[in-house]
Amino acid sequence: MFDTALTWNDLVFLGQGAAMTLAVTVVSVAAGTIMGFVFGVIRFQAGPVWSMPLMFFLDIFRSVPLLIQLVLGNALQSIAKLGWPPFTTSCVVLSLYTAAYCTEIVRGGIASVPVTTRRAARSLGMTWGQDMRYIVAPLATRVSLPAWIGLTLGVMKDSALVLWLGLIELLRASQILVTRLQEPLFILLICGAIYFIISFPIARFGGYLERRWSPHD
Amino acid sequence: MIEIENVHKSFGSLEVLKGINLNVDNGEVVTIIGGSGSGKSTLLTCINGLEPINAGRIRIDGTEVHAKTTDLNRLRQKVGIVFQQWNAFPHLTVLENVMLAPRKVLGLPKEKSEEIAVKQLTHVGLRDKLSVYPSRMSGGQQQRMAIARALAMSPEYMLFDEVTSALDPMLVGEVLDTLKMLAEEGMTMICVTHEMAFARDVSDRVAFFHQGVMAEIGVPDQIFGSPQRPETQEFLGSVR
Amino acid sequence: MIEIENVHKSFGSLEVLKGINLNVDNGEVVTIIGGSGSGKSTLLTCINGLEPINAGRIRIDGTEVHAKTTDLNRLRQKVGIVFQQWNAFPHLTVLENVMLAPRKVLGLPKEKSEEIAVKQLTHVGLRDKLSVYPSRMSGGQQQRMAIARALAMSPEYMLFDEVTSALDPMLVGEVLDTLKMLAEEGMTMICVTHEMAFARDVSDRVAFFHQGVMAEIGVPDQIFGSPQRPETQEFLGSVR
Amino acid sequence: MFNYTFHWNQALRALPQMLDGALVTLQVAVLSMVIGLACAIALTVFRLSGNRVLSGFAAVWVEVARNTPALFQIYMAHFGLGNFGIHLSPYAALLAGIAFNNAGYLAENFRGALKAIPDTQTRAARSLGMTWLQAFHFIVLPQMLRIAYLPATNQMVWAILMTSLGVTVGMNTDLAGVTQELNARSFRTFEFFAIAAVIYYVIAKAVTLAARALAWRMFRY
Amino acid sequence: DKLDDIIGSGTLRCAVVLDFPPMGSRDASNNPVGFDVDYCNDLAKALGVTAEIVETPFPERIPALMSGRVDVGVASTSDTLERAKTVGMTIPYFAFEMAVTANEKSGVKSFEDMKGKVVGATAGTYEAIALEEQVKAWGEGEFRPYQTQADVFLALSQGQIDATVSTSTVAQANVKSGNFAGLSVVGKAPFDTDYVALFTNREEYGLINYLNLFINQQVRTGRYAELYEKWVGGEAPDLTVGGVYR
Ligand SMILES: Nc1ncnc2c1ncn2[C@@H]1O[C@H](COP(=O)(O)OP(=O)(O)OP(=O)(O)O)[C@@H](O)[C@H]1O
Ligand SMILES: Nc1ncnc2c1ncn2[C@@H]1O[C@H](COP(=O)(O)OP(=O)(O)OP(=O)(O)O)[C@@H](O)[C@H]1O
Ligand SMILES: [Mg+2]
Ligand SMILES: [Mg+2]
Repeated sequence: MFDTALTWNDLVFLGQGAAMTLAVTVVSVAAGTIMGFVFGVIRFQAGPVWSMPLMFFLDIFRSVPLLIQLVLGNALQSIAKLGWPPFTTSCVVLSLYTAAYCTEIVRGGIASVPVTTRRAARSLGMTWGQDMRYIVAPLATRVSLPAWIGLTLGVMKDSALVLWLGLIELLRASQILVTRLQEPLFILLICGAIYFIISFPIARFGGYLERRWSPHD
Repeated sequence: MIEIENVHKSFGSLEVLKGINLNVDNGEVVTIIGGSGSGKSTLLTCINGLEPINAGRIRIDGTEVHAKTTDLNRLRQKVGIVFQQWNAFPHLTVLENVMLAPRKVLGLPKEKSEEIAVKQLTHVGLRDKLSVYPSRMSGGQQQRMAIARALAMSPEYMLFDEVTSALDPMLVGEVLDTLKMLAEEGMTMICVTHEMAFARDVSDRVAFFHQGVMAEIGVPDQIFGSPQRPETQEFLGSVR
Repeated sequence: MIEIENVHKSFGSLEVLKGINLNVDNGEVVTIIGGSGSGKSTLLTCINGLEPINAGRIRIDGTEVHAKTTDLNRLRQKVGIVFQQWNAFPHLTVLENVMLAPRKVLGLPKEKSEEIAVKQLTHVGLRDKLSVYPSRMSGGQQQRMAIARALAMSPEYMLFDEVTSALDPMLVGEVLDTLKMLAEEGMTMICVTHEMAFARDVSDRVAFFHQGVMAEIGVPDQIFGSPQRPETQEFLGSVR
Repeated sequence: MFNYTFHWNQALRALPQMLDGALVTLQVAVLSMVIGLACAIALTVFRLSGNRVLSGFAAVWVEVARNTPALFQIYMAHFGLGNFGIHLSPYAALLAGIAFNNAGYLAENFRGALKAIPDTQTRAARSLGMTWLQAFHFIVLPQMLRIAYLPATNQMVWAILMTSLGVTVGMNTDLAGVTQELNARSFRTFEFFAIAAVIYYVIAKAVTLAARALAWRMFRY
Repeated sequence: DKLDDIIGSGTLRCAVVLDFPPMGSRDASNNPVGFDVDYCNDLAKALGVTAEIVETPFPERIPALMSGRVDVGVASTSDTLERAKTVGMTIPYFAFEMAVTANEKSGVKSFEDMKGKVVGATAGTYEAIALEEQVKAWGEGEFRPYQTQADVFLALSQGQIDATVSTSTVAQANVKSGNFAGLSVVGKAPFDTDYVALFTNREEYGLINYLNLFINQQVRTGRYAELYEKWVGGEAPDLTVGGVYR
């Protein structure tokens, strides 16, 4: 059906693009989740008033287009002469972006653990850390995991924007091939299909977990 | 021995405990009754240091609970507490629920803590539920598990806060029986309850709380038979 | 008059009603008791046409409920029903809840329907709650509102499906009192209930359902005093 | 470490131009929400219709919208459709891309909201003699709107942020487009984008606050 | 200074735009090739170091320099006064004539025919700025900036825009490539010649001096003409402007 000049080589090139998309996503989500975890705990412990400055800072990442954040982040690192390659810059910006959303997910997860359950843990002589680790963490994870999966997929899709900084991720790789081969529809469809293949099963899995864990247990 | 001396406690501007005095001897069972919001639960959470107090003093075996130097986590191993509901750790099986604290807090090896857990679960009649998750059990079974979990730390004192009031009427009996058993074994206990029959049966002394004050305390026959204070009379009248 | 003739009803392969026969005269109060899953709720939803039936016939004042030509929306104005729970429309105030159907279904003007609504709400003792949202009321008040809402359509028949079983024990009384009041006023009613004392007090006849069959029907004294069928005896034994 | 001199003056002189861009941004976002809502309602009806073709169509739309990047969708709207000789202007392509995306997310949101309304509500309404339509109109819809409202306002904020992607298809009148053009001329990237970021932030916050105020007035229960 | 740093480090990192044939593009195995790529290699050879090609999209050229990710831009950058406020420009190393490329279906046969049509160019380039001004002056038609040169030609071949103004080299290269059916170069655009310069940090005079001399040497040795022949073909444009010192 498709008479195409697309070669095996080009498919490998697309594959490399997809690998870059995944690499950016994995690094950013990992770093963003760690930060989000720390911020979320701070946010929960400090209460709404004391965590205001933190919330304001994080809110910026949710209220400014990612594209603008990336360009600004890149300009900033260049002004500061940090000499980061685009990969680093992209990951730093995306991590903060992830952290901003993750913080709320973590806070919500912690808040979903009933106070009495935590009191029960503390009154058995557990320390705050033990309570957090053995009781709050597993319970909050169940509540938060579906939202976290959604966030991860969101970041994966949003990571397409790092092409702006010159990173050859999946969408950019497709554009390069479109430039050379002039088969925009066909190549873009492949590109979309790859995104879909990565995203859809995970999204479904998230939905499954949500249904499975929604009340408790 | 638990010594409570002139304890005051406020939440913001609301004074919830207005100078409570109470000594509980070893082996004694004291029940606390009283209207909603009278400060019963608050007192229990102050006793094991989950809440700070504003004035007064609580000592357990001579150790002051709210002193800066007190290792609260240590102290709490001595004082078990069971609440009204959401006691169970829902992500752990019954056995794991009971084993967790002995392992992590006391640092016992796995086999030893499993042994303790099985023993206590057998004690409260849950021998056949070891690998079940709490959500698969009735509320009464969950409460008995919570009691076993507290007992697994070999506490010297037990505090119970309306452990039956979130339960179906049909399940109340099994939990109260467990408490009775503990009382008969000589455990020192403070029980907050709305079950008057239970209070009458089991207690050495019954304390009536009213608006943050311990309005009256005495042996069950006196409190239920001839209450002195009008508030007590009114409360008992409304309950029956 | 409600005439139920040999009604069969299945959900998929599960036969839930296996040939039910029952006539309810005007002014009569029939209670239905029986174990869970015996088909009590299903029968009620068939009577007002919320569920289709597979065989048999249900007539209300001579109109066949499940005939193609029947205007069900019309018919339902005659037959009020109140369910176990989530009856209240949470986005409307109490007054709006009760006014909605008279306005939109009967097409009455605003003043007229408000008048009716206030009258019925006063009747069930909610005169002072007109502009409150249901979420601010107790379960018992919500159920009384649901009754008022059904009454506002001036139905000739009322069906009640375990209207108290989702309520706190303390709130059951107020709702049952409302039902009693209706019965005394001569409303024709079919009540599914687990409250045996109520069934005994209020009913003209009591029907016992067992696995999709009406196993026994009779006056309360007979059913409660000398049940004929072993299933009935067993059921009544387990309830008390 | 810094030997970059900021030229704020030059950037601030372009502020009126950027504010004009912000208006276009807001316009695209609002239009995309309106169109998205309309499509989402249609999709929801399709999904409930029980018709295989319609519900299949709706399912594909929703899944593609939710599982591919918005940038991809906008790029597709311009260059993908262009391949068929369907020519959308940058404005139209941007609008179509975001509306497509909005519709997918909103439809999913509506479905969740519908599921959250207990069946007994419809039953109670029907048993008062209401027709199916009346029950939906007076009972289900208002409750559904309340549940769907908060996620919908989030979607509105995302729509605003997504408009910035228009630059990839030749959009030069919205805030991001204007900013990028100014930047390309002068290479004063940081200054111009910083100002743009502030404007976006203000718009996003204003919309969120307005939505909250509206919710406060609308949902009293 | 930076010149020493480059020599010391042994690598010269050049910012090159790779969707701008024939100046920069990718071959069938997706490796960088083009005039700018060769030019960077020559410069590295002159410095006695190895060249590293850093692909930068148009908007990323300056941030890449500022952040020290690249040493020199060999990226067909027009030497506008506006930009010279931010970076240091050398003397011109290349000059573009502007050509009009049109989709045959549009009926555009000359620059004047573009009046009232939908036209486009690569955002922020010299020709884009001039063309946008022209569209405004005409008072009818529409101007669309795309972020890459490739997108411009894609849009043109799809008929989304009717015509574009681009550097003649790019126009020729794209039309010749055979990738785009129905496109032809229909004439010159009456814009000034677009001189493009190498650029580096504003304060690196030592390096800028070296680059100026290097450009001079490229012309003198005939390497400039050679590269022009290789990538574009024909007479290499004059890099000097009469009547003024530089
Ligand atoms: N964490 C808290 N913050 C603020 N006020 C509180 C807190 N905990 C309890 N209170 C208030 O303190 C008062 C006493 O509460 P407490 O729970 O001790 O009453 P109680 O006697 O246990 O009542 P009940 O029988 O309802 O459990 C109540 O007015 C309650 O609202
Ligand atoms: N919509 C439905 N689809 C399939 N099965 C149903 C449906 N509604 C009820 N059933 C089944 O029909 C049987 C009878 O249900 P019904 O609700 O009439 O029982 P009931 O006598 O009212 O019980 P309860 O006292 O628990 O309310 C049950 O087995 C139930 O699972
Ligand atoms: Mg209490
Ligand atoms: Mg039922």
